[in-house]
Amino acid sequence: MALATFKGGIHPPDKKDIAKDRAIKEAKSPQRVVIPLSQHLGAPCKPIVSIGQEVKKGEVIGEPGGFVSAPVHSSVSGKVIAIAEFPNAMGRMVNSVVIENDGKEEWASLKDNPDYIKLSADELKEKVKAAGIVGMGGAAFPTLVKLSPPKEKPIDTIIINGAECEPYLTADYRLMIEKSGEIVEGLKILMRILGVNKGFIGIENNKPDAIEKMKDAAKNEPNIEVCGLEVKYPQGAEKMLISALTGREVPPRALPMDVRVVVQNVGTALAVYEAARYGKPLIERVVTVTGEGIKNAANLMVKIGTLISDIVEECGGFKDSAGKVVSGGPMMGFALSTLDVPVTKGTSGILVIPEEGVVHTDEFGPCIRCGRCIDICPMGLMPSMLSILSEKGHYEDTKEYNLFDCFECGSCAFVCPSKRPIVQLVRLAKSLTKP
Amino acid sequence: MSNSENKISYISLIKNGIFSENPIFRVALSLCPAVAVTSGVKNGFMMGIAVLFVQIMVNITVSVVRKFIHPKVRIPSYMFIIATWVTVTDLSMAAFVRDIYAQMGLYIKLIVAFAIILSRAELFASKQKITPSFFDGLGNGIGFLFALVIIGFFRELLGKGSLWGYPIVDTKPLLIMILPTGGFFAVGILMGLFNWIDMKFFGGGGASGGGH
Amino acid sequence: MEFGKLFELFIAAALINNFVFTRYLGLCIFFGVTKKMDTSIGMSITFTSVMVISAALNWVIYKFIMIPLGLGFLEIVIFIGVVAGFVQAADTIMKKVSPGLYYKLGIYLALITTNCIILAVPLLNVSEGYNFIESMFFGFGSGVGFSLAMIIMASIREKLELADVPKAFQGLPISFIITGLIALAFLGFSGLITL
Amino acid sequence: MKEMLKITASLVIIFVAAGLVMAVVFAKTAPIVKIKKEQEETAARKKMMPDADDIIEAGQWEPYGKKGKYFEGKKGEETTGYLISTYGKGYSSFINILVSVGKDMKVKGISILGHGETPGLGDEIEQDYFKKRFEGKSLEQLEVVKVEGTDKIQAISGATISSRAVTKGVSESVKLLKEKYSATEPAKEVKK
Amino acid sequence: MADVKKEHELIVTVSPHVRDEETTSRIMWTVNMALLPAFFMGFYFFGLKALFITALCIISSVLSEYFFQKAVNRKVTVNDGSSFLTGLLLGMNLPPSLWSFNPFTIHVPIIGSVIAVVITKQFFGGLGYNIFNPALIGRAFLLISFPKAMTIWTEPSAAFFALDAKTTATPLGILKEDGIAKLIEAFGDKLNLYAELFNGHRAGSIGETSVLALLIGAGFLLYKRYITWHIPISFLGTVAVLAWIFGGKNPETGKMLLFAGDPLIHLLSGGLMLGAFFMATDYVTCPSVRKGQIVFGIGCGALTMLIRIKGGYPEGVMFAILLMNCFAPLIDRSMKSDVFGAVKEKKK
Ligand SMILES: Cc1cc2nc3c(=O)[nH]c(=O)nc-3n(C[C@H](O)[C@H](O)[C@H](O)COP(=O)(O)O)c2cc1C
Ligand SMILES: Cc1cc2nc3c(=O)[nH]c(=O)nc-3n(C[C@H](O)[C@H](O)[C@H](O)COP(=O)(O)O)c2cc1C
Ligand SMILES: Cc1cc2nc3c(=O)[nH]c(=O)nc-3n(C[C@H](O)[C@H](O)[C@H](O)COP(=O)(O)O)c2cc1C
Ligand SMILES: Cc1cc2nc3c(=O)[nH]c(=O)nc-3n(C[C@H](O)[C@H](O)[C@H](O)CO)c2cc1C
Ligand code: SF4
Ligand code: SF4
Ligand code: SF4
Ligand code: SF4
Ligand code: FES
Repeated sequence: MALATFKGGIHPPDKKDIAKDRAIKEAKSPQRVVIPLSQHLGAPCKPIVSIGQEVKKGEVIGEPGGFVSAPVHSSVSGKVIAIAEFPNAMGRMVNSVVIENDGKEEWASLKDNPDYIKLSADELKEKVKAAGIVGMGGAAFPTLVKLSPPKEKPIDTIIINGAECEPYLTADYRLMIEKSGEIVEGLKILMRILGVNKGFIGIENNKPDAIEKMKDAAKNEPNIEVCGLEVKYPQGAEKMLISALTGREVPPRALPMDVRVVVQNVGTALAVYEAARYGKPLIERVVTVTGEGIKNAANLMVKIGTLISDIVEECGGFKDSAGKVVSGGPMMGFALSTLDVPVTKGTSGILVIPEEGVVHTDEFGPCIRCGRCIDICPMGLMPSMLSILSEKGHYEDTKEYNLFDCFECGSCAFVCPSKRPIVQLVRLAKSLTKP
Repeated sequence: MSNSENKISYISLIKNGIFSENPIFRVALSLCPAVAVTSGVKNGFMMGIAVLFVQIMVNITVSVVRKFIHPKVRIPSYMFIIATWVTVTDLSMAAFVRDIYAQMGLYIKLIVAFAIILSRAELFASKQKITPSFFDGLGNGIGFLFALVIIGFFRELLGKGSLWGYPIVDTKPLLIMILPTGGFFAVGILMGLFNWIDMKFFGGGGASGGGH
Repeated sequence: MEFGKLFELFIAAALINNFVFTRYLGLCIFFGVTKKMDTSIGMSITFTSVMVISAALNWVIYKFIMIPLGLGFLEIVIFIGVVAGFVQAADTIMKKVSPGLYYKLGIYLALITTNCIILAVPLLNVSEGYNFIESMFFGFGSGVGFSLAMIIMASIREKLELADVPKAFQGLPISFIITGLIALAFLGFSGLITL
Repeated sequence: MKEMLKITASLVIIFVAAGLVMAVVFAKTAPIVKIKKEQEETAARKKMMPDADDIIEAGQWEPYGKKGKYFEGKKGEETTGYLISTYGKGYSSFINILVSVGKDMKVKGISILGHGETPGLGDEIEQDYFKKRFEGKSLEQLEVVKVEGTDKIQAISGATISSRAVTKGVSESVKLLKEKYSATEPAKEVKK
Repeated sequence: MADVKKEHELIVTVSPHVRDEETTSRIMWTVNMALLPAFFMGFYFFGLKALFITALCIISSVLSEYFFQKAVNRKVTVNDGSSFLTGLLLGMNLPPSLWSFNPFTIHVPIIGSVIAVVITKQFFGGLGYNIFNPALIGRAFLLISFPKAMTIWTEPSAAFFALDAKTTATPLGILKEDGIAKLIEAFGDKLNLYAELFNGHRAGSIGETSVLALLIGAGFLLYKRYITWHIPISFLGTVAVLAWIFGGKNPETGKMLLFAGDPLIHLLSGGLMLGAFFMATDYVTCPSVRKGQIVFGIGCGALTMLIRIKGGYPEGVMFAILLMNCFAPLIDRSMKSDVFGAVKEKKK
């Protein structure tokens, strides 16, 4: 049988070898963390600490500011020294809490509850809520929201997204190798919360050992199926993954729950497990530090709020001069203008591209209508038209070409022989029109 | 237009008609004859003369009867006046310039639909005395004639290698110029040229367009 | 066989002797209306219907009134009067009977009155000596051909909105050149049918 | 009501005045048109048959379902030749041709009365060099070839179809004349 | 550590941060390469004049692009290879006799190139914006302007320096004028006819004759995915089917005989292969959505056969593609791609 996949997509060189075999290592505890109060999609948190206050590791420092929100915890023990606006990876200024690490690593509360699986769905949900878990696959959408579907939209399938289709990144891969049991447990918890008895774990076929491990971990779970996926970007995009595994297509502008599915990243599943079992809040995550421009590639368990400069330093610094540093993967990540920005719950990788590897995009040509972008757009859009219309200022007309269905995966810009900045033009049009 | 001024310079009326308000290159009205009858200078010229005649006569007639026509039936009356003069032209040409008429009879009849004539009648002659109306008609008519002759000049020279029917070279340098494509090209390129000259030397914008 | 002839007449009027691309008529409306696809489609529908009906009306009037009375020389005045009268009537009736349609197509009616194609069709019918059915087919073919021309042109001009045409050539000049190029392509149809 | 009257009155006056103008012009020009047309036609025939004093209509026929006529040219009592109008199916139009045929059933000359062929291509048939190619041809020679140096009709390059149409039209009319007149005139000519 | 401090020098660009290696100019130059086999066959059959004509077209195309871009202060983009390609294709589309026909015909290829590059392409905004295929407009313009020079064909011979080869008719010309029996007779037997058509030993435009060489180039482009099957296959398929249905003639009466045509002759002759693989596929002037391309291909095929069988001209590929170019924007706007999930949504 052909491997499960979707229509379109691209095959960028995967470059995962750089960091693939580096086991997850605890990063050095930084002297100081900068914890943004808005790390997720949705309303920012309200700070509940004040300057000078002593906090413990795992203590709540920001309370959710609405339904689509999640609390923020301290990732170190120490003293709050500032609450102010700091830049985040996207270059935006966000309200953040700065804590000086006292090095004691003192936990606020953490207790093992091996019988977590016996807890009721509501109790488990409460734990997820308290732990401040948000999606770790990139968009950082509060997990609790996904776990609270409206009554008229029942969920029957949960998918754990282990595709990790972005080139270079290996964080999810390492987790699946090293924490396969915990991830399966996390999935079981999610299934219990939603009362679902079908779970999938989808993994791209370029990670056979991860598939092996996960299959092994799930061998006693008849309701959980581990599936190999064709290696193709963006296999990990929610809609593509759902279509590949269940054959259901999420209609434009609809959500996975409209086809009775919830998708969670492997990191999220692990966080759910740890929250349910130990009550551990989401204060650290695996970050892949990789790229041709970094001295020692690594997969680090990093405390939220650690500055990227600290991590780069821990990995031996840049090889020569770094051309570009990207937070996230090469396809969707953000290029950093400064390294003094913190790791957040959604930071999956730090990619260092040496100067000679930088693609310059300021000089681009006209669209020659070669149709490549149309062929590969996983959403079935016409990126060529989106880019031309936006380039010429016809922003309103882009809607006729389904502007808002574009999830900015960057596949089109990747293949474009004229090197057109399609994603940038799409964003521009999105910012100047209303859906 | 210098409507509001008391004194109207007749020269400027004519100049406007030829250049800044050239019916074809600038105002872009009555485009069909610009392509249809310009495969030769002679046809273009005769068409231009016909239009010139109709335009002047219509302008004069309208100016004469302007007080008499009830405003509610203004447009139909003007149409009728135009149709009358076109019929007169048509019949006369059929009788006196038979060979040319054989080639462009249909287009002579269609002068009746040229918006340029109605628009001059409506915009100018219906408000002005006979003499300025005459000069307005003259200016516009000459502008029209001028455009047709220029287009015809290039098309005939390139397409047939002749001018006014007299051979200049003994080959047909670019046959296509007397076919529709050549006609459209000639008008398009000349229009672009007029725009370019206007923009370059007079600081104008581009041409407008549309109507009849 | 009769039908074959009519079909040829129709194809010839629509494609081979397309009014815009080979007879150079209706250009003002053609260039004026094709800036937008919607208006082109609206115009196409209105135009084709008016064309067929006016061809029929004028044929009847010519045959049964003008010829018997020896008024052939008044053809210009009468045809334009008939078209104007018909359009006026259609306007009034449509406003009453179908305001929705009127709202959509009414504006085009006004533009049609003095269009040169509308007048050329009855004139050509007379000079070619077509009978009633032939006149209708000729009118219909011409209308379809004109509509086709407008719709092609509108789609091209829409695409051209996004192109960097040299400033002096924007608007009408480049439209003329496009029309010339389409006319060049349409030469491919020439010689298909001998009329 | 008064306004209505006024409108009607003004319209009526314009209509009447304009009608008068047109009627007068028509009355003046119509006879001229008629006379000129006849003059032109006879002049054309005369030009094709300069040696005949009188050209009389001898019959009608229907090439391609269109109307054609043929004439006998007389000088006194003697027949000097024939004139026949015919059609040929060309590239985009039917070509109307007038053919002058001698008593020996050889073509004396042709003239193109009307056509709608492509300007520059098909309309070369109007040129003298092409029309001359028909002079002195017998029925057997009325065939189009695309090479030079035969006694047949050489096609205009780029307009073979139009050339062929004219030739076919001419040969058809010679055929017709032969049929009609070969009984009286033993027309079987010596071939070379 | 020192490196880390140099952070102000970090380059910030928008995602994605990796790009495919393909570039516009690489595509264009590769298509140029893919045309070389066919061009060399033309050179071999028609000799130096083939080379002269093509070189003249290429030079004048590139130069006119250069000077126009200079004149209107645009960025000069002649090295992207697209005007070179236009020139090459135009040259390959011209009859080899154009040169020897008359020493003064040197202006013919030049005029064609200027029309192609300046009017058809640059007036519309340059690469990517033109509506019509520049090389084909150039050719059509020349065909109408110089009908005689453009319809004189010469016999292929390997005589390199001969400037006045024997004139002859093209296979399609013979087929149209004299029928299939004459065509077979002219080539000996049917098998030989197919073979000669396939290897290109026949009269025709410089680059169109050798089907074999064209297929080699086209196969390469298909393999590199620079073109896809959609247009060529639907184009050729339609031609084959229509040739079979309508291409037959009753040898006695000359009337059309249904289902008796010879599709192979129609497929192998004329400019069909060159047109279907290299010209109908021009990205800029064909629809960009695949299903639109199939409609485009079918339209090209149908129009080609309409002109070949019923029209006044023996070959219809050029006009067919140009006519479909007119319709391409219409096809594009009415056949957009299927948005993910939207189809199923409708069915529901
Ligand atoms: C406004 C909004 C509402 C959402 N509501 C739900 C929801 O009710 N249920 C759900 O499973 N996901 C919901 N999502 C989450 C998205 O489906 C998706 O998982 C999230 O945006 C992250 O996707 P990504 O990582 O593919 O970008 C919502 C997202 C947004 C932006
Ligand atoms: C283009 C694109 C590619 C994505 N690739 C992945 C991926 O490889 N792995 C993944 O876990 N999430 C990926 N995501 C995010 C998923 O769509 C989805 O939001 C996520 O799996 C939901 O899980 P979470 O809420 O736990 O993060 C991708 C999103 C986009 C738009
Ligand atoms: C647009 C166009 C118009 C043409 N017009 C004519 C024409 O009026 N008369 C004619 O015989 N051939 C005309 N042809 C050419 C014929 O189709 C045909 O090619 C020609 O008659 C063959 O002549 P040749 O064998 O001398 O090349 C035209 C071709 C095209 C493309
Ligand atoms: C597959 C392919 C086919 C092409 N075919 C043509 C062609 O037929 N004629 C032409 O002028 N340019 C052709 N080009 C070049 C280029 O697309 C053309 O110059 C543009 O139309 C100019 O905007 C082709 C390019 C590619 C990639
Ligand atoms: S955020 Fe990037 S790397 Fe992570 S899963 Fe999504 S696409 Fe893959
Ligand atoms: S508007 Fe654009 S950037 Fe914002 S969430 Fe939607 S797809 Fe992402
Ligand atoms: S970025 Fe948008 S338009 Fe481009 S391929 Fe991805 S979804 Fe399609
Ligand atoms: S890939 Fe680039 S050049 Fe090709 S159609 Fe898309 S935007 Fe245009
Ligand atoms: S002159 Fe023909 S439509 Fe205006």
